[in-house]
Amino acid sequence: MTSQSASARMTSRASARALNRRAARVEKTQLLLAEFENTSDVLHAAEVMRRAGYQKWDVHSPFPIHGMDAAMGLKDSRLGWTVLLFALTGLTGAFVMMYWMGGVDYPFVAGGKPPGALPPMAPIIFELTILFSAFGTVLGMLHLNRMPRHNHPVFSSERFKGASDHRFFVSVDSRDKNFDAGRTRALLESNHASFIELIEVTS
Amino acid sequence: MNDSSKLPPNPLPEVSRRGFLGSLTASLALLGTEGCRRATEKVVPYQSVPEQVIPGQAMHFATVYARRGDAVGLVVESHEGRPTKIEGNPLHPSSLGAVDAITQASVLDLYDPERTPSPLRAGAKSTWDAFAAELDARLSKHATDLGATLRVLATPTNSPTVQRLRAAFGRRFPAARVHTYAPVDAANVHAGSTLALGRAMQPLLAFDQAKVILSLDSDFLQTEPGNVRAHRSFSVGRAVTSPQSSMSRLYVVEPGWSTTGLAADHRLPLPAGRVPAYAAALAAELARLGLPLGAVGDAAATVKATGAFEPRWIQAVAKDLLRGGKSSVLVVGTRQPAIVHALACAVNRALGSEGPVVSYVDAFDPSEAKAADLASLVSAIGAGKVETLLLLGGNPVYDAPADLHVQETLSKVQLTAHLAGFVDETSAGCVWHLPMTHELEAWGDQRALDGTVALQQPLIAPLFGGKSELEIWASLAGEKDARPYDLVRATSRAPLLLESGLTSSGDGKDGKIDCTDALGVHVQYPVLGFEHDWKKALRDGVLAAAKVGAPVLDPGAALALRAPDIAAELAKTELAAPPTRERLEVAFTVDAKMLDGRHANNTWLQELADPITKITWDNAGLVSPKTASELGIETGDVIKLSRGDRSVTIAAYVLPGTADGTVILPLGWGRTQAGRIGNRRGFDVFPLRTTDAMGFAGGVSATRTGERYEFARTQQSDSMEGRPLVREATLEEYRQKPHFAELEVAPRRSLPLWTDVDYSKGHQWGMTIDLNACTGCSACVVACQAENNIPVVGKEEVAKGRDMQWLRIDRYFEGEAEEPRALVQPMACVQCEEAPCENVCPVAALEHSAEGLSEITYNRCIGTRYCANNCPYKVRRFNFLNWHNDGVWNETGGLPETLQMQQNPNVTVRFRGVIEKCSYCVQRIQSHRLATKREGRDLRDGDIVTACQQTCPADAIVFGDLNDLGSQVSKLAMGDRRYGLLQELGIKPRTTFLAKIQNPNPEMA
Amino acid sequence: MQFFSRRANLFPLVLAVGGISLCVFAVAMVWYYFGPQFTQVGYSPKQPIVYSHRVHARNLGLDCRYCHANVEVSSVASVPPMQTCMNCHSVVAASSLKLAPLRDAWESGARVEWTRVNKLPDYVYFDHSVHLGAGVGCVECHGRIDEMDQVEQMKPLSMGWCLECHRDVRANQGASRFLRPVSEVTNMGWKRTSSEPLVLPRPLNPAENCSACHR
Amino acid sequence: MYHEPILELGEEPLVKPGSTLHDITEDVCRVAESKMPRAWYVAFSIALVFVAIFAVSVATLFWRGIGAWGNTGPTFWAWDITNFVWWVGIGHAGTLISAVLFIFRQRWRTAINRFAEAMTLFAVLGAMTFAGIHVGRPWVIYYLFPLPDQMSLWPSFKSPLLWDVFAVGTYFTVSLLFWFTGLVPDLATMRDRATTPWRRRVFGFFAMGWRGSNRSWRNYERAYLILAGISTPLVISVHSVVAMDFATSIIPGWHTTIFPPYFVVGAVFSGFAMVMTVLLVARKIFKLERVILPRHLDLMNKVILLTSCLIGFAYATEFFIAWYSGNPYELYVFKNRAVGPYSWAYWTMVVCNVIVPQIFWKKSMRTNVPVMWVVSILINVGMWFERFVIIVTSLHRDFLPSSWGMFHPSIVDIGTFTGSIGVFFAGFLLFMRYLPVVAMSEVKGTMAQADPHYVAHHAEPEDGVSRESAAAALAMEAES
Repeated sequence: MTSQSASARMTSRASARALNRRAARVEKTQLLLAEFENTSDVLHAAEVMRRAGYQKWDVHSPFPIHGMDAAMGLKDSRLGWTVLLFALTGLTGAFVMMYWMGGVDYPFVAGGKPPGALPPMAPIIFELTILFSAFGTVLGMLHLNRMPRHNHPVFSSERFKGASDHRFFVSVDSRDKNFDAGRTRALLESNHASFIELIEVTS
Repeated sequence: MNDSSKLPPNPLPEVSRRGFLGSLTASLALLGTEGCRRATEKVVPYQSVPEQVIPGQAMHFATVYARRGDAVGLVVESHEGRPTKIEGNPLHPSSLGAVDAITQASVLDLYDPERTPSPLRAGAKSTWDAFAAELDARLSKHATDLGATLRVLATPTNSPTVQRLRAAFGRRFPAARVHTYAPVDAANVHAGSTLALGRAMQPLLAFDQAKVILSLDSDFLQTEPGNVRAHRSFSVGRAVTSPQSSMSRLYVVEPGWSTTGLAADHRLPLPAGRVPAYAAALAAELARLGLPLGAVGDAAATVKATGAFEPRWIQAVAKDLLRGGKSSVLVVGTRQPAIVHALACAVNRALGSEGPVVSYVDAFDPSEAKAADLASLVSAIGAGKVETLLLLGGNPVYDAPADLHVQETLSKVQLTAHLAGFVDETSAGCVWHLPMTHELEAWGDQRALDGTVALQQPLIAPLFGGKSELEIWASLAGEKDARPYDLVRATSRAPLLLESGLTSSGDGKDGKIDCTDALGVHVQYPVLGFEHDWKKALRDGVLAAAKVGAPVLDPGAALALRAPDIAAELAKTELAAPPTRERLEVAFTVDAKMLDGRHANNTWLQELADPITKITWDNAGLVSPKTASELGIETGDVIKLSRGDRSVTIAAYVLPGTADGTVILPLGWGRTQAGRIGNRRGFDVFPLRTTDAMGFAGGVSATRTGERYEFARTQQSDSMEGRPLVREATLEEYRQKPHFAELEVAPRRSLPLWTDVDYSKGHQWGMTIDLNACTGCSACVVACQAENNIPVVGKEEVAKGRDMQWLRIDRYFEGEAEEPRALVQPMACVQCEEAPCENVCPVAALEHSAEGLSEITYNRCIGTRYCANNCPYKVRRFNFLNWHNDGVWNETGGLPETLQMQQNPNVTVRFRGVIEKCSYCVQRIQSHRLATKREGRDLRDGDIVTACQQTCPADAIVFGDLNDLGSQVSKLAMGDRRYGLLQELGIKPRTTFLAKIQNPNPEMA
Repeated sequence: MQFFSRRANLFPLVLAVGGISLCVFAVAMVWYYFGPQFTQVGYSPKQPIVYSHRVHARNLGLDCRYCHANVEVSSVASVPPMQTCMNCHSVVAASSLKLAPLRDAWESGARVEWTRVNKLPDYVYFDHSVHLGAGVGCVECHGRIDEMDQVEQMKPLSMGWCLECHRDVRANQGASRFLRPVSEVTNMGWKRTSSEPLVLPRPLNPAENCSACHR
Repeated sequence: MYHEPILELGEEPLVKPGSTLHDITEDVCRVAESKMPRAWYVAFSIALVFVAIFAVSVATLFWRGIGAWGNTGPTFWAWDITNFVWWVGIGHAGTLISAVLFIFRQRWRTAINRFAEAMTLFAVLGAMTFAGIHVGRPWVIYYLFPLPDQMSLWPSFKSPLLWDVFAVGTYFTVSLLFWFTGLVPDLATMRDRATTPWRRRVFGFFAMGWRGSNRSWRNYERAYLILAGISTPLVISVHSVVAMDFATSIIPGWHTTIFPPYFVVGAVFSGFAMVMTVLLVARKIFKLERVILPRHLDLMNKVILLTSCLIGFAYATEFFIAWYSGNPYELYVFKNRAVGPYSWAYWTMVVCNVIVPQIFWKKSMRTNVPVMWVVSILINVGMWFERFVIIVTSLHRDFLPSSWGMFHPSIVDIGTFTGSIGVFFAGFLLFMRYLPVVAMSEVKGTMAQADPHYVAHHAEPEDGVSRESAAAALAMEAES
């Protein structure tokens, strides 16, 4: 009971701190959302933005667009390393567990095989390696994407719903050093943005 | 019927030593739960501990168990006053340490909840006092007519005390008559010896001295009296220790398979009715070959029998018998008519085997049972000459010859009282039913076949308040206040004194007994001496060397052979013609489990597979394949057998090796009043059995009723499929190639994936099973069941293949269907060193102990059954249901509490959903190990004896330490006949088999 | 429009912190409350007759074996028969009220139902005699019985606990902290004085295979 | 980094020509959004009946014990493990279609992988159920897991059965993760289309705030690739381990090195068949002809044909080795399969698994929906009998003829088996009712419009604009 309430208190304090931080960050910022009708336009726009040296911006699409990473100048995903780490944990963990349980803590002879024999461990070592890698992959992905994040400025736009259907968006954060509401809007308009809106992000 | 209210509240004071007190420290179930922590468990101490009792330690007492003119000495294990296990008494001549299946199972009868708790008058609950009163009234009335209308129908007795009391009864009521009847008796034997030797005598055989044995329809190894003793000496005569050793040869001529036939080197399936003809023909041949049979020989030569015999079975056998000379012997079954016994007697006399092999002992019970005796009673009743009839034991209504109509007759008697353990068919027809005590509940004395007298002492006060036959006789003899204990003592005194060459007189009240010795000198024998002998007798179970009617060891000299009488008798016997399709023969066979039906309510015996057919919970009409095809029937067809106006219906079972034209009808089944377990199991064949055909009958017609019947067998397939399972060789082959049993298999090339476990140190338990000794008698199966709390599952579950016996006996047929050979192989867990079962258990419930036991921990088992699949011997059993309230106990509302009292407290009672198997009786290993630790000594070879080994009458099973080179088991396991079944799988079985050796007669080929 | 408030973004944090602490909590609870240390140790039911081991074993200095007579020869130590009590109490404190139930039972022949305190798990076969013979003192498993007015279970009596001793003795033989001279097994207060390993009558190899206890 | 290759010249389209991105969204989401057709309710209520049967059967089983089934000595395993292996086998199609075909860049998988994955989950659930209830004492099944307890005893890692626990457990978990990962973008679509607040909340919750951001897509695609990468060996290992339950034993007919590959192929075979059975019905009921084209079915049938031949080869090999090994016990077991008391089961198996699928050599058969549906059913039957034959006919006559026996199923056997099928379909129908049955984002990725170089100068027609123009555009593209 006690430890439960303790953890509760702890979380509430943590959440408070987190809130303040967020509040500070999103204080009076804006988000420019430009809508495009097809992949080629948004790809082109992305090229332009990159050349214009924007940093805090992103592209939204219902499916991954071929060549977009290059267009945005994104580097390769670092996910692989996380997975490797988890995989090794699973592998060693499985071996250590089985060797300790069967060979050290309570050794016994079954079927004339010596305790702690290696061959029968192979399947479980393999399975646990896979299991841990799988968790590593998903958790790693979520972490790199800062997910889950249920509340995000872009959701304030009604039109943004198209982003999961058949529309394409470019979003620019006002905290980007190159950001200028007017110029950025012009830039995107000149690149076949079919619709542009400015989202006020306030707490 | 099975509620515990029946249990007596407290034991009688004088037997409190073994009294049935609330067993100490036995947890009284869980009496509700106290708090959330754990259930409270009560401990109930004794008021004061009975002398000798050490709670937690078993005690053993010697007693004796009467059995068809023989008596088997027992040592009974008792836990806090509960007899739990029966073993043989090594000091007793009819046991020599072993007992058979039926005796093993008899402990269960003791706890049968359906034994009647009180006397019944006309079916209503009554009391012993009421009966005593009514009986006294009767007796005083009979005092006037000297008992002219008083009759007693008893079973043949072995008890000197009972005899003494019968005599006293005779003196009290001179005009009264005592009739005896038993469905299976020795009448033919005694008639035969009377014919041949002029006295009713019982032959005693020393098979260990015999070289050539010809059994004429005698199942001396299983169903004949003295079977255990015979088993023992037979196995000695067959023992093969080295290629040099010789062994006896056994010829068996019998209508249907018997355990003895199973052990034969040559077996001739012959209708029972043809055996006399065969005996005569053989005698004639022997005479022709120069055996001095005199008149008998001539008579034998002249008798004409229709239908010939295979020449080799006459000539070769005769030659062999002559070659054997003094060590050749003919043994005749009780079923065969007197003349055959007489012939055998004459032949044995001529061969000279009387003395070395055969000796005779006087029949103990002069009024030895005969159907005729019962017939005379029936006619007396019919004539209204009987007013009072006491039936002491027996069950004539069920098992009397059908032509006597006993049931109808009983109603004509004013007062009938039946002393019996259960309200059986006979009790139902009597005015009084009197509950009879179990052998383990009563004082008594029993005489073994060879005359040795053993004391029967109770291990427990009568659970259901019964009285023994002895007590009834006491009251009939006017000694109704005497305690059975004193009566037995009184009887025993004489032989005990005889031992010291004295004859008693006086009662010893003054601390001395006046005696006269052989020379007539008067001496005074101190009671102290008697007390000492008596105590010794109680401890040993036998009255030292005391015998009642000692055997005639040299009959040749002592008893003149009445050859002319035999010849005359032979001349006028007409010999049965071979049976035909229309006129079949039926042979009534003593059942290896039910005997004459008295064990019908015993679940162990019901579930025990028949040694030959492997049928459980049923009997069957056994027919040969040829006869079956002639009659157009197959296994499972219900047939109607008619003889004159009598008929029975029975399900047929086609069994190769049965004599053509004969239907084997096992007795003792189809009871209607045996109890919930025994009722309507199998088929009652007594309705076909009449006074003129007690053994077998011809002229029987068989018709199909069209019904089908399902048998529950523990073995579905009879063939070895050409696999090297039971390995055997003839004595000759063995001498050529002593190691014949080992297979030529390529040496196992195992990759060194792991280093083998080192079993070279400490005790390494192992077992050998000598297939040459094993006869398949199945005593071990029941012993295992009793020792290890193995549940019964019932017919339906056995049929599904869910039988639970840890030890089973596989039986295979070899050779062509006309003359098949049967091979048996006891099979239990062989404790593989590299056990496939252990590898696959996911929860570590199976491990291998440092002493080589393949261990299973029931309470860790989760029941994946993977181990059972992976066991190549299929010896692992699974508790598919809760066998204590499902299966056979489903309708009886669970395993009766009284039966739970039999269970061995040192073995876990397994629960639903777990695997179980043979553990080499690990509880015995443990108790001995602990004992040695306590006493600070080492285990010696022979300290630990497994239940199966202990009871095996043939000494086929040997258990011990393989690392101890001196131990019997390691010698055998290194012997030349040894082989490991399926060891080619690389599993290193610890139990190994010793190959079978047959000793065929080359001339028979 | 937003479906979730901004607070919803704390979800991952809450999940991580809350989830982890919940698991820790659950494990801790099970560890403590499901273990024999909680379920068994300290069990001290009221007995039908108020019998104090303190008085008999300590103050009066009766040896354990006076009442538990068979403990050296049998698997069970066995609760003594009433006869044993009456040996003394027919004269000593013959009229004490406390002993009324005993006397009544003794005279009426009624059975006295003691409540078992030290109980091994089910399906275990344990033998007192060999343990005493090996020099395992009563106190090792029963605690200071001689200081109890009402008997209480002191040790878990669980399989793991048994193995602890068996393994220690197998490894250390005479040096094992669980052993004492056989003469001292019933001496509750005995303390190991010298650091010397005990001289054992014979090398001990306490069983660790299943069938030693489970049959 | 790997991208779905886009439509190449001359390549047949993977969705009905002329469909727009929005059409896909519409077609797929409609299924989960609109009211279910009559057929769904009929099917679901039937399924529920069998769920009830399952419940009753299992209750009986727990009340009386394993004896309520027909299992007996020597067939200590029978339908229970047969069903277990059967369900695991079916469960393999999902991950295989998703992962293996993904690795091999079989883009046609996008139409069916969501189905297959869902099927995997429910099938593996069924398998785990049987693994759980087949033990004699389910209430102590936790002995199987390496948990510390007062017995200080651990499970025995030598037992293939324990390998199974880990293998199947892992397989289920990974499949779940894989399935869910693939679902996230589509959940976002559902969220964005949601009309009622609670749908919004639920879908929104599980969509985890997916915004289709390209920075996320980058990690997402990598994650998906890795999952596919590790799932592929997993699929193979899992059924190999299941096969080892038998292969590592010493029972003739079980102790065979061919088992692992043979079982894996069998799993693929039965899995595809079951996908086919379910898919065809769903395609009809939910009018998914636009995304699930005859071409997809054709390709699946080719896989079925291939695996069928491999299975047939395995059967033949077993017999050859039984003879070639010269092991009398082995040889007997196989003779007994073909001509023994269970030969009817054996030949049913051969006909359903090897003979029948051969009709797929004809293209017309491969695209004939009724035919392939019947065939797929037959294959399910055949594969069930394969497991039955392997387990029961091997056990019922092994080394010692004395312990030979027969197996007869009890009513409870039948109840648990048919009931488990009901549970499977109930779950599956619920999945179709509430979740996108086709991976929209993946399908869209395969469409012409996904290609940035797709005729930029005339943009994708607005919604409602006639589809002909789009078709024309597509045609032009194809010519140039």
